[in-house]
Amino acid sequence: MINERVLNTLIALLLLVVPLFAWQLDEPFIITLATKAAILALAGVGLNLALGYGGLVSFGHATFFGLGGYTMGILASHAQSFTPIMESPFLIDGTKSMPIIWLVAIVISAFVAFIIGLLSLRTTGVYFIMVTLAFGQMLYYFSISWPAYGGEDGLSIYVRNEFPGLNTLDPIQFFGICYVLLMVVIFFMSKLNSSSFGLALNSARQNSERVQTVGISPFRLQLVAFTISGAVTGLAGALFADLNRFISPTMFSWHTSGEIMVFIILGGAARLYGPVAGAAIFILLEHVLGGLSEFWHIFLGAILLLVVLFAKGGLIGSVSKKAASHG
Amino acid sequence: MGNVILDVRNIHKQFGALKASDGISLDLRQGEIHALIGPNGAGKSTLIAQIAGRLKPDSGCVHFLDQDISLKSTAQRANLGLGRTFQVSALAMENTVLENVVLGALGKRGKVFSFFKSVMHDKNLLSQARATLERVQLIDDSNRITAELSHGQRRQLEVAVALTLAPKAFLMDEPMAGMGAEGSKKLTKLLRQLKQDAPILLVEHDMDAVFALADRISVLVYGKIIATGSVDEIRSNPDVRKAYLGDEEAT
Amino acid sequence: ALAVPAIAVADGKVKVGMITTLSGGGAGLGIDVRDGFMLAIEQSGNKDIEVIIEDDQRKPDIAVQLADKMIQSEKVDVMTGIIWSNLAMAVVPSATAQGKFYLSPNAGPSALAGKGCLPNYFNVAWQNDNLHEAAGAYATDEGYGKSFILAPNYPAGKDALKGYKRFYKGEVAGELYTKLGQTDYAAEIAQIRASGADSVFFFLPGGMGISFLKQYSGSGIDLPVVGPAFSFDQGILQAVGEAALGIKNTSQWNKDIDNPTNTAFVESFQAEYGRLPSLYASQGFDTANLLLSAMAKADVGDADAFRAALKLADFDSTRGDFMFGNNHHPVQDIYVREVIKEGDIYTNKIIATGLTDHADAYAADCSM
Amino acid sequence: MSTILLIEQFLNGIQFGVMLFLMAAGLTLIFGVMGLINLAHGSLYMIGAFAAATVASLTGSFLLAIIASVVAAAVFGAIVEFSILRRLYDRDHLDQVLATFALILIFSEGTRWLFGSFPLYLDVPEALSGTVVLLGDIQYSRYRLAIIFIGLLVAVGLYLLISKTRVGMRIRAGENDREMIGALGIDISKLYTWVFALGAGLAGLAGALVGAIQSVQVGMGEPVLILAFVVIVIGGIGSIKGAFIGSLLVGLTDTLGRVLLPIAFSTFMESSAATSVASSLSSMLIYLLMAGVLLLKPSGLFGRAPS
Amino acid sequence: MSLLELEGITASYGASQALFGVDLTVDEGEVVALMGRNGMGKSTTINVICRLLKNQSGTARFAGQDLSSYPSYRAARLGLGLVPEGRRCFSSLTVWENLMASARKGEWDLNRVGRLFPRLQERLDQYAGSLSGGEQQMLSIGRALMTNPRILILDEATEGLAPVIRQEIWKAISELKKDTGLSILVVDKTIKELALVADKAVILERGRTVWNGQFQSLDATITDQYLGV
Ligand SMILES: Nc1ncnc2c1ncn2[C@@H]1O[C@H](COP(=O)(O)OP(=O)(O)OP(=O)(O)O)[C@@H](O)[C@H]1O
Ligand SMILES: Nc1ncnc2c1ncn2[C@@H]1O[C@H](COP(=O)(O)OP(=O)(O)OP(=O)(O)O)[C@@H](O)[C@H]1O
Ligand SMILES: [Mg+2]
Ligand SMILES: [Mg+2]
Repeated sequence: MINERVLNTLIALLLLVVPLFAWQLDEPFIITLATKAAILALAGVGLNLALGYGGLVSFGHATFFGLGGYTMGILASHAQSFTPIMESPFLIDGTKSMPIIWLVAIVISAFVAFIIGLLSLRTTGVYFIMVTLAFGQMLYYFSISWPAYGGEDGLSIYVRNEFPGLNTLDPIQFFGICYVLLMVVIFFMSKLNSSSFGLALNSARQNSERVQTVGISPFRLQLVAFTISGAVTGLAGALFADLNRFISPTMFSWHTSGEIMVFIILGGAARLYGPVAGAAIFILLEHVLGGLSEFWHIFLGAILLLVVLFAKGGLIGSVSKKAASHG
Repeated sequence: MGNVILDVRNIHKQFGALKASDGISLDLRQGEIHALIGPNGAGKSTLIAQIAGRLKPDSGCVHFLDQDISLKSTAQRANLGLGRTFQVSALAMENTVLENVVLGALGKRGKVFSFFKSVMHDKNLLSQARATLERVQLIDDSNRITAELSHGQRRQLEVAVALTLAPKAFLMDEPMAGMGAEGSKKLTKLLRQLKQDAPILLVEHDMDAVFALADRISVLVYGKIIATGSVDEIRSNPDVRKAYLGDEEAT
Repeated sequence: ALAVPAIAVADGKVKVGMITTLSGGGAGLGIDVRDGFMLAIEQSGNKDIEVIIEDDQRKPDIAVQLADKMIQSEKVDVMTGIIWSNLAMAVVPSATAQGKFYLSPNAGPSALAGKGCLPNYFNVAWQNDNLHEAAGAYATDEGYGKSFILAPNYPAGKDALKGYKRFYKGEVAGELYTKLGQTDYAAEIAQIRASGADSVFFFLPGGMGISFLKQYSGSGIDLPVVGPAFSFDQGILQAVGEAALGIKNTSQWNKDIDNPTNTAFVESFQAEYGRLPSLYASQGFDTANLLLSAMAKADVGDADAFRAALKLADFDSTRGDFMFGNNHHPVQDIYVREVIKEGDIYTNKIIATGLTDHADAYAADCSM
Repeated sequence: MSTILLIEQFLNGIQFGVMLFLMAAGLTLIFGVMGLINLAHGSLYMIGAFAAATVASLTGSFLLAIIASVVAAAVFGAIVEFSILRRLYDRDHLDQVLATFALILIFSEGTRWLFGSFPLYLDVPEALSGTVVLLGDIQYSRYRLAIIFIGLLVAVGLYLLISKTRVGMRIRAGENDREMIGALGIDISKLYTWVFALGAGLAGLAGALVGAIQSVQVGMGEPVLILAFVVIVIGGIGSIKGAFIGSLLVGLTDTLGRVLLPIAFSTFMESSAATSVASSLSSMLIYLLMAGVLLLKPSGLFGRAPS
Repeated sequence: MSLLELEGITASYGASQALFGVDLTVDEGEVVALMGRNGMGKSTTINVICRLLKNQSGTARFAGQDLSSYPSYRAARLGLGLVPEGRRCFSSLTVWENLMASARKGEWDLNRVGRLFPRLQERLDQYAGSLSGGEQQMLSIGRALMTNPRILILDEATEGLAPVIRQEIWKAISELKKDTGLSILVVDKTIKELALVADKAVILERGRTVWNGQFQSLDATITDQYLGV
């Protein structure tokens, strides 16, 4: 049993040190993998706020991941072709600047999350799972058949977007950007969890009636949590699009939602670093097992099964005691 | 007796063919404990739920502090100062005892949407929370996970959370249920002190407690109030004896 | 080319990165491409070629990452293998932008055939519209005057219907886009019945096609059906079974194309893998032979020379004559096949040539 | 569009709905009644189809194939329940999601390993092939009629089992409080294994029946799984009646949407664009339906509101 | 030999030990009151008897069988009828279904339970989840009786019941005892009412049996010391 904080620090360091080594050894692909892990972890950290802390099992977070991705794709493709996105009533141009793209991705995902939350939060439990899935599927089918940005074929952005002062095409620098963003968001989440909002949200998950009778509206708590959660996942989507320099409707598919969810459960729901551990291990497995055999999914499945059966509370939960969730 | 704090006017509520509230009117005045007794299934919890905002009455209205609160949500009513305890404990089971009480204190303070300050380091909230835990004698258990508490201990915690809100009126649905004899005795004492701060609408089947505490008693049978009066009046009311008390006092 | 870049040591070795679908849905296509490709490499006995194979799971993002890996870590010279247009769109532009050659054994999205054509990109199979165009031409030849046409609602589906209409001169009795992955076609079949059409053209790849054909054959409608080879290929045909018998489909290859390369290929493939080769296997086989032919002429380190060597397409294709158009897509004959039963096995027989020396509709837009 | 075609499409919608119900029936049982989120339900459906295809090609008998599908899926189900899932009943739904997700991977790739990557052959039996004429003018597939009939039988059978028998009561009681029903003397573990096997068997049956007119291939269970979830959520979880009505609603919405939307759009759009737009919209239609139903009735049409 | 015998039972919830040595016997036809303050281990003891919790040491025997290897459903079939704390009715089943789901043959049947609790009789088709608290308590007792147990184990038997009903239940219990020789282990806080039916009492304090004897011999010093009354 390790203290959860120590473990978290270890995970954070590991995620930093591995790509640095790979950089020294000139193994850029390992850096790419680490970047992917960091980005998907970020998506997971977003979902974890809703799913882990808020108890809102969203099976539609691909919506936000995809929105983030398409924000990047649309802005960058217009910048690439020097055509404005919109001319009337006012002119909107594309852009290749990461910070602006992030901002737009966050705002759009947050807005959509707010709307979806407003509607979905009337339901609970499995019904909530399915309504969020429904919204995700609608966007998925829409993106497949909407020809403007490639439909099912997706859209390539040939050159990675720009960040002032950095060469984003250099894998290690792009990793640095993603890593810093991940750490900033995790820091924000840790603050949030121990704040009064965190306590109330956490209590609302366990007993919504209790929260109401002390004069707090669970609906508002959950709506805010869902909105923040969607925004963070949207940011991750924008980064993911930049990692691949490519977007496609798969970002919206329910497999994506499921995968983000799997990271969280694998690592440990409602654990600060759960999604990080989950995403990292999943990607590692995918990479290592993928080389073993054509039928590597069998091994992946077997390993996941073992984790569920024998590691209660995910990987983090099984090696560390639950640190008091507050303070 | 003081001013009317809570005024329930002609409430009706029907489940299918069953009239759970059949034109109930009652009030709660400053400084009193108004006990609501009645057979099982008479509609007491249903009435409490309608006052607290969990259920919508079919007709009738509820006034609280001279304000019609019929259209307000549970949370809004709580903010106005209506505190309640549940017949079946409603607590955040995975949280510690202290966290549950801090939540109550937080509800009172408001400003829940603060994202950066650690709530469990907030001296103000903590001292309030600890004080109430002292009052219900759960202070030694304050760092335990609520799920580990025994049934009776949870009942105590339930009362504690309502206390932190420092409400202007209490709705208590069987607070004594599940408490041991000793616990009931202590709670009886506590409630007697509490009513100075805020009047209590008390639903309870523990007649020792009711007779010891109540300033007024209303008897609800089949959704109708059949009698309201002092302890002695109610005790000697033959209808009440038949419908509810049985031959208890005869023994 | 005097200025040979420093890394391109002229050792004649070529490293090939193959990204293809080997697991999950659609893995059959990837496996066939891989097997065909590797068969040609083996038969050549060429020791200077090294092939790295990775599974993209049919996910674009995985394909992109594998491409990064092959380019950044494995430092491959040539890439190939991708089955699906959407994955190709994700990988090809950036791989060729980084100076790699890409030889497509299957996907031929229109975006890479016209304005977006790329010097280092060669398609050895077809431009996506080709087979549909041939189907349209065949329908016109047969004198069909009222076709009912349907395809899934995604870019390839839209291209398919457009491609068919480009060469089909009759009237369209009805045009339907179905949901991607749809499995029940009762409603569409009822519409076909009611439309008064005299023929049906459909493009429904994979399981969608199997479902459609089975349900169509059970519906009691007996209008003639044409479609591209994808729903009638060797791998899938056994699953469709009798429902496919007699259906005409268009393909640039069939096992009965009569040339020595093809005969040898069909035999050796069967001997090596114990099954009949498919369209995809032939494409994989041709892709490898194209690469080998270029290697014999030029060093991959000399990009211009290597490109020119590829462009020559100086190899014996299983299809017989093979050449590239200006946009590096095939100019080839496209045949009409009929599904027949040989013993217990369903297979195809060429009955006509749909289009001869056919290039694609986008080539003119390509400035190469 | 002629009335007769409209009626035929209506029938098609109902038929599609019943087919969905066959798939959803097992899922309602396992998910709605036992409270287990079983993402691997689609895999059991696939196992049924593969078992049927294998037996059909060996024996040539469709009846044997159907029996094989039920048995194979039920046996797999029972094994999975016994060895893995029963450890997860007390756990969070999320753990069940992860475990059954893992099972999908194992089952899908395991099947591909055994049977290869190409679809298998399974066709409708001679006796049920061809069409019958309904209402004077509608040619209707005999096999589809048979599916409707079997679907109705399953619906009635399940409804009676769950709501009218003691076994049904015990299953539902277990869903409320497993520990308690055990403490009253019921061997709920064994019962659940049986129920799971039954649900799995139904999935297998659906796989075989539907597989005969669709394609038997790895991954065939996934789209079905999502649809089945949509159906039972619209109907209200745990309600057989709800699943049935939900199936019909989804079947009708989907079919009629596919048919009518293009017509509606072509009144004001060029026809090629109209079909394309209409088709996009119709793929979203059932999700719109589900969202709409849940927004109006947050626990589905026949679900009980959480008390 | 006693019907139910516990000897030196210890048990824990995870890492925290709740029982440190509980001894208790219930003879055939006897009513035993299990008493103690809140959190002293009464419910835990009952959980051990019904095999909802495994004891770590000590022995639990019922009807001559060592319970340690029994899962809860088999222990129940030996004749343990549990009325648990918090009622735990099956909320999405109707009253009738609650009663029938686990019924076993014997003298207790729907009619007899209906006579005991006419209120339930009136509400057979209502979902248990919407019953009032007291109605649920009756249902929980009725449900246990329907399994025709040899011993009825009531945890907080009369919690939340109106005095009239409580009197009826105590009356029913004493009748049960008289007519059918049913053994009963009961947890309840009202000593006054227990006195009407209980033969023996066992008092727990911090997970240990600290007092054990005839109910009559409970005196004010003992109740004051252990129960705070
Ligand atoms: N949602 C509901 N649907 C149908 N009937 C209900 C519902 N809620 C409560 N009832 C019925 O209404 C009546 C009043 O219930 P209520 O819980 O208010 O009783 P109570 O007076 O609190 O009883 P107790 O003292 O036993 O707690 C009961 O008969 C109960 O079965
Ligand atoms: N699930 C649990 N996990 C951990 N500890 C528990 C759990 N349930 C009970 N305990 C602890 O075990 C001890 C005994 O509890 P138990 O429920 O047996 O008490 P009790 O005598 O029945 O009390 P009450 O009269 O309040 O119901 C208590 O200290 C309690 O906190
Ligand atoms: Mg009540
Ligand atoms: Mg207890």
